[in-house]
Amino acid sequence: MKWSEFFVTGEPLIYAADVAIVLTMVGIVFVLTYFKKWKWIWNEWLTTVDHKKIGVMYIICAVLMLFRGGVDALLMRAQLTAPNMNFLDAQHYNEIFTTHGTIMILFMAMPFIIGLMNIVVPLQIGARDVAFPYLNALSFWLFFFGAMLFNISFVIGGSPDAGWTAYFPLAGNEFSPGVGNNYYAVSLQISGIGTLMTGINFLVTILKMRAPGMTLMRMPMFTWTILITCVLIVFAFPVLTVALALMTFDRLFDTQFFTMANGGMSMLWANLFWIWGHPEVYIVILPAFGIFSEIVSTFAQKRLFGYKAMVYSIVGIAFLSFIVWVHHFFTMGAGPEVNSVFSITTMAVAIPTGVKIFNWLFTLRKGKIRFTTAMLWSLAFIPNFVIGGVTGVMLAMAAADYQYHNSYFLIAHFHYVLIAGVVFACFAGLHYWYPKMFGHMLNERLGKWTFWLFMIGFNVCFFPMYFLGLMGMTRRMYTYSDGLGWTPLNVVATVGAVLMGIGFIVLCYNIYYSARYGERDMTGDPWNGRTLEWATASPPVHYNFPVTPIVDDLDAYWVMKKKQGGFQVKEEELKPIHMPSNSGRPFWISVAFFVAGFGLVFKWFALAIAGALFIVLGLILRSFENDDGYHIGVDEIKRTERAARKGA
Amino acid sequence: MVGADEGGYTVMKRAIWRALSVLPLLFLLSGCVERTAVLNPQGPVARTQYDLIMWSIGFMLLIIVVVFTLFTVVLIRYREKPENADYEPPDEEGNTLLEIVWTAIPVLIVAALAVPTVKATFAFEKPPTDKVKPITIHVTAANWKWIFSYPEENIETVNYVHIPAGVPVRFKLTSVGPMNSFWVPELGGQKYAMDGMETELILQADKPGSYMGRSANFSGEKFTHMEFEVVAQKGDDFKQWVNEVKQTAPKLNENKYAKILEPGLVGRMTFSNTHLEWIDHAKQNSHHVERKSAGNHGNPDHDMAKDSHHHGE
Amino acid sequence: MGTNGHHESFPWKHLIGFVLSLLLTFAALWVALSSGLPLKAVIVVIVLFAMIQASLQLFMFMHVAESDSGKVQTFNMVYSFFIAVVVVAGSVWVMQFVL
Amino acid sequence: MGEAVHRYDETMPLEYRTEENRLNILGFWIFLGAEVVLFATLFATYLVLFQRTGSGPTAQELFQVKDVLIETLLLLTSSFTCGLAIFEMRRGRLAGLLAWLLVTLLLGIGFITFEVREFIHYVHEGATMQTSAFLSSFFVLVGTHGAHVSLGIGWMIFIIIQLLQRGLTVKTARKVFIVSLYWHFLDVVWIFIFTLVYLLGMVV
Ligand code: HEA
Ligand code: HEA
Ligand code: CUA
Ligand SMILES: [Cu+2]
Repeated sequence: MKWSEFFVTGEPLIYAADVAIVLTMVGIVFVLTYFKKWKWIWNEWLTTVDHKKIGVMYIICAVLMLFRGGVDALLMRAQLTAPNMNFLDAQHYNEIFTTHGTIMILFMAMPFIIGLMNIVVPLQIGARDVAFPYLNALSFWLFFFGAMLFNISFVIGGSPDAGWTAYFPLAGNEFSPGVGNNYYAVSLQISGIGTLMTGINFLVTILKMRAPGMTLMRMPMFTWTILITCVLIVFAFPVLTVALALMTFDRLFDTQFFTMANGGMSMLWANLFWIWGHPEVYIVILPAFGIFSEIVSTFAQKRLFGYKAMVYSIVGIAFLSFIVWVHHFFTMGAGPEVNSVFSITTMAVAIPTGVKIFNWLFTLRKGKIRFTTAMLWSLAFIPNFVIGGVTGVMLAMAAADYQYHNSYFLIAHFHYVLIAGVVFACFAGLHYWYPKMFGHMLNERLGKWTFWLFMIGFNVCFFPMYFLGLMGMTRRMYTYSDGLGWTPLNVVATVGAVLMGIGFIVLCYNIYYSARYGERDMTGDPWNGRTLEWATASPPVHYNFPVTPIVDDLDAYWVMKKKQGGFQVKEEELKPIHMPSNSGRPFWISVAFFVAGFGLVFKWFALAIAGALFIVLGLILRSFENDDGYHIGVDEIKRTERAARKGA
Repeated sequence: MVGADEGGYTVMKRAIWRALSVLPLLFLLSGCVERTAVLNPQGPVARTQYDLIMWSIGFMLLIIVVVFTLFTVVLIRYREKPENADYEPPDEEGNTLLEIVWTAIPVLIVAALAVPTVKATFAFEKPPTDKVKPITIHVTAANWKWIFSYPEENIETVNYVHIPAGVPVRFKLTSVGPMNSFWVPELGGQKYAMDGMETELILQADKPGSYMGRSANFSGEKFTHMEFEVVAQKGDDFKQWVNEVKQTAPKLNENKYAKILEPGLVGRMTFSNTHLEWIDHAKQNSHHVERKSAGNHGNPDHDMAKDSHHHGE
Repeated sequence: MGTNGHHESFPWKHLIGFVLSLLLTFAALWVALSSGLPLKAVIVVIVLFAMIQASLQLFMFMHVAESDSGKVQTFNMVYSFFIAVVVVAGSVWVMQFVL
Repeated sequence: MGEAVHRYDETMPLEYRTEENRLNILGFWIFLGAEVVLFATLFATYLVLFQRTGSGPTAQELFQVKDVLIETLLLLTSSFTCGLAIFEMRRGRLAGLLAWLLVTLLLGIGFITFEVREFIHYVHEGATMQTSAFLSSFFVLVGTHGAHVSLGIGWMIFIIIQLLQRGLTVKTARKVFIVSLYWHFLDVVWIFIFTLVYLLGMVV
C-alpha cells in the first residue's frame, strides 16, 4: 500500500479534519505537559477501576461522538437542502451516512447509556462498586479503542461506505475493495466485546450486590431496566460477534459466507445483523425508559404508578425483542407466512410499551410537577416518542411496509424513537445526575434554552420526513432532482437540524459555564430524590457508602428521609472497607487490541499477531496476579465522611 | 432548589403540540397529495396498501389524540403552583383495572391492524385479478441501471418499461451484484432484487400513464440515479409498441450486454431480443445448479475450476 | 445449598452421567446411520438425544442448579437455549424460501 | 465487595466460600449463556448454508464416521475425567485433582490432534474454507469449537501450574471449578456438532 492511499487525500474537508486532529492532539499533549498532569491523568483516570470515573469517561466520549455524528448529520442536511447540490459528492455522502449511523448508535447512544448506568446503578443498589471492577475498566478501554479505530478511518485508509447495516454483497470485497469495511468489522468487534463484558458485569452486580432488604421488586426502575438490558446484551451481542467475524473472514480470507458464488448467501448477513440489530435498539431504549421513570417520579414528587406493571412490561418488551427481527426485511420475499408472523410479533411490542406510557401519565396525575430541565426532557419524550412508536407500528404492518421501507418515512420513525427516546433520555439523565457526577448543577436557564431549541428543532427536522417518505424519497440518496416537489420539506428539515445544532452548542456552553459558575451541590440531594444515589455526597466518595444502607421499601432513600431524616451513619458501626486496586493492564490490553485490529484492517498480519500475543500475555499476567486490593481503615473513613458531609 | 414555577412553558408547549397535531391534516388538505406518490395509488396493489395505511393512520391519530389530551390535562392540572405549596401527592401504588384497560384496548387495536395486514400480505402473492392473464417481465438490477426483459415478446429495455394497463404484471426480480429494491410507489410497494436468486412482485396499473420508479435499496456510488419510468398503455398501444420495438430496435449481443453491465450510468435503451438467451442472473449462484452426480461438482456457469477429485467414499 | 452428594466416596453421579452419554451417542449414531427411519424422524430423534445429553452434562457434571445462584444459573441456561432455538430455527425458517 | 468477601462458610465447597468466588462463578455461567448464543449463531449459519456446496464436495462425500467417533469419545471421556477432578477437589485431595486434570488435558490434546488431522485431510481433498459456503461454515463452526478447546488446554495448564505453586486454596479452587465448567460446556457444544454437523451431514 502506498502512503498516498494510506492517508486519505484530495479533499479540503479531509485536510481540515487532519489539521484539526493533529492540532487537538498537540494541544492535549501540551496542556498535560504544561500543567504537569501526566501522572494525574494516569493515576486518576487511565488506570482507575472506580465505576464513577469510568462512567464519566464513557459520557465524555459519548458527547464527543455526538459531536462527530452531529457534524456528519449537518453535512448530510446541508447536501440535501436543495436539489442537485454539489456540496458533497456521492462517495462522501455514502461514507458520511454510514459513519453517522454507526457512530450515533454504537459510539454515542451505547456509551452514553453505559456511562450513566456505570455511575448510577451501583449507587442505586447501595453497592461499593460493580462485581468486577477490573473487567469494567477493560470494557471501557475496549469500547474506547474500538471507537478510536473506527474514527481514524476517516483520515487513514478511508471510511466504510455501505451503510451502518453493511449489507452484502455491497460490503463484500468485490464492491467495497478498500479498507473501509474492514474498519467497520474490526472496530465494532472490539467495542462489542467490551459491551458484552459490561452486560455480564452488571447482571452479576445487580443480581448479587444489592443492599440488604432490596428485593427485586424494590429495585429502582432504572436498575430494573439495566438488568433487563444486560440480559439483552448478553444474548444479542454474541450474534453480532459472529456476524462480524464472518464478515471479517469473507473480507480478509476469502471465505464464502455472504459472497455471490459457491453457495454464499448475502441475505444471511441481513438475517444475522438484525437478530442482533433489533434487540440492540431496545438495548438503548429500555435504559431510557428507566431514566424517564426515575425523573418523572422524582419531579412529580410521587412514587411511580404501577411499578409492577412497569416491570412486567419491560420484561415483555425484552422477550418480544428477540422474535421480531424480520420486520427489517419484509421486502426480501420470505413469503407471506413469515411476514405475517413477524408482523404480529412486532405489533405486539406496542402493548407493553403502551402500558408504560399510560403509567407515566398516571404517575404525573395527582403529582406536584416541577419543570426542571431534566423533567422537561422527560415530559417531551412522551408525546414525541408516541409519534415515533405508532409510526413504528405502521411499519410493522408488512403489506404496508412494502411502501414505507427504506424511505424517509422510516428515517423519520427511527429518529423519532432514537432521539425523542434515547437522546432525550441521555440529556435528561445528564442534567439529573450531573450534580452527582461533578458536585455542581448544570445551569437551568441554559438547560431550558437547549431543551427548547433542540426539541423544536427536532420536530421541525424530522416531522417533514414522514411526508418526504410518502412522496417517494428513499434513504441514502445523496441528491435528488428538481421537480419532484421534495425541496420545500427538505429545506424545513435542514432548518430543524441547524436548530438542534445550536441547541447542542448551548449545551456545551452550559457545561463550561456551570463548571465555572454553576451552583455547587452541598447536600448530595439537590432534587429531593427518592433512590439511594442521593444518599451519598456529590460527588460520592470513592467507596460510595461508609456502611451498607438497609432497604425496606421501594424508593429507599425517600422512606429513609421520611422515617429518620436521611441516611444515618453511626461512626461506631464503621468497619474497614475493602477496595480493588487500580490497574494499568486494561488500558494496555486494549491498546494491544487496537494494534491488532489495525493490523487486521490493513491485512498486516504480523502486526495483528503481535497484538494478539500481547493480549494473551496480558491475560496470563492477570491469571497469575495475586492482588486482593486494599483496605480503607476506619479512621480514614471517618475523616473522609466528615469532610464530605461538611456542607450538609 | 431549582425549578419553581415554569407554568409559562406548559402553555407554550401545549400550543406547540396542538400545532404539530394539525400539521398532517393541513398537509393532506393542501395540494400536496398528488405529489405524495404513496397516497396517490394508481393500481389495485397500491390501493390496497393505501387503504391499509389510511386504516392504520386512523387508529394512530386516535392514540395520539388520547395520549396528547391526557398529557396536556395532567400537565396543566398538576403542576407545582404557589397555591398548592402544601399539597402532598398521594402514594398510589397503581390500579389493576386501569392496567387491564390499557392493555386490552391496544390488544384490540393490534388485532384490528393485524387482520387486514395478514390478508393483504397473502393477497399480494397472487395477481389482483384472475380475469386477465398476467404478463411476465424479468427485471435485472445492475450497477446502476434497470434492465427489463420480456421473454414472451422477446424484447428488452433499459431504464424504462412499458406495461399494458389493467393487466397484472409479474415482475421477476434479480440483480447482478449489490441488492436493489424495485419500487414504483404509485403502483405498489417494493421488493428486493438480489443476486443469484429470483423474487416476484406483482403490480398492475389501472389506466395509462407514466409512473416514477426507483431503487429503494442502497447499492453503491451511483445508486441515487437508479430511476426508471413505468409507462402504462392501453392494450393495443402496448402491442403496437412491442411490434415497433421488434421491428426497429437493434439486437443485443453478449459483448454489448457486458458493456451495459459495467458499473456506471447509461441512458434508455431498447433491443429486439433479450439477454435471457445466454444468461439468467437469477440462476447464477452455483447452488441453484442441479448437481449431476456425486463426484462431479462441476458448475457450467462458474469456472471455479476445482480439480475433480473424489471425496469420501 | 446443595453440594450434590460430593461428600460421597464414589462418584456415582459422574459415572452414571458418563455411561448414559455413551449410550446416547451410540444410539444417535445407530438411528442416523442404520435405523432406516425416515429423514424427518431421524432428525427429531437425534436432536432430542443431543438435548438429553446436554442436560446430563449440565446437571450431572456442571451442577448448574448448585449454590445460592442456582436458580439464576438454571434460568440463564434455559433462556440461552431458548434464544439458541429461536436463532437456529428462526434463521432456517426465514431463509428456507431459498434453500 | 466489602466485608462479605471475607466471610468464610465451612459448610460450602471451597470454590463457593467467598462472595468474590460466588460472583465469579455466576459471572462465568452468564458468560456461558452468551457462548450458547454465539455457537447457536454459528449453527444457524451452518444449517442455512450446509447444502449450498457450490462446486465443492458435499457433507456426505466428506465426512467419515470413524474419525468423528474417535473425537467424540475422546472429548466425552475428558468431560468425565474433568468431573472426577472436581470430585477429588471437593474431597480435598490435591493429588487426585491434579491427576485427573492431567488425564483431562491429555484427552483434550488427543481430541485436538485428531481434529487437526481431520482438517488437514479435508484440505488435501481440496476442501478448504474458500471452496464453498458449506465448507466456510463448517470450518468456522468446528474450528471455533476447536479454538475453544485449545484455549481450554492452555488455560488448564496455567491452572495446574498455579495449583502446584499455591496448593488448593479458595482462589485456586475457584479457578479449577471455572475451567471445569468451561470444559464441560465445550463437550455440550460438541454433542450438537456431532449431531447437527456430522450425523445430519451423513444422512441428508
Ligand atoms: C430506540 C430505537 C427504536 C425503537 C424504540 C423502535 C421501536 C419500534 N420500531 Fe423501529 N427502528 C429503529 C429503532 C427503533 N424502533 C431503527 C434504528 C430502525 C431502522 C434501522 C435501519 O434500517 O437503518 C427501525 C426500523 C423499524 C422497522 C423496519 C422498517 C423497514 O425497514 O421497512 C419496523 C417495522 O416493523 C419498526 C417497528 C418498530 C415498532 C413496532 C416499534 C415499537 O417498539 C414501538 C412501540 C411504541 C408505541 C406503539 C407507542 C406507545 C404505545 C401506545 C401509546 C399504546 C397504543 C398503541 C398501539 C396499540 C399501536 N422499526
Ligand atoms: C442515536 C442515533 C441517531 C441520532 C442522534 C441522529 C441524529 C441526527 N440524524 Fe441520523 N441516522 C441514524 C441515527 C441517528 N441520527 C441512523 C442509524 C441512520 C441510518 C444510517 C444509514 O443509512 O446507514 C441515520 C440517518 C440519517 C439521515 C438519512 C441519511 C440518508 O439516508 O441519506 C439523516 C438525514 O437527514 C439524518 C439526520 C440526522 C440529524 C439532522 C440528526 C440530529 O439530531 C443531529 C443533531 C446535531 C448535532 C448534535 C450537531 C452538533 C454539532 C455542531 C453544532 C457543530 C457545528 C459545527 C460545525 C459544522 C463545524 N440521519
Ligand atoms: Cu462434579 Cu463436574
Ligand atoms: Cu427493529
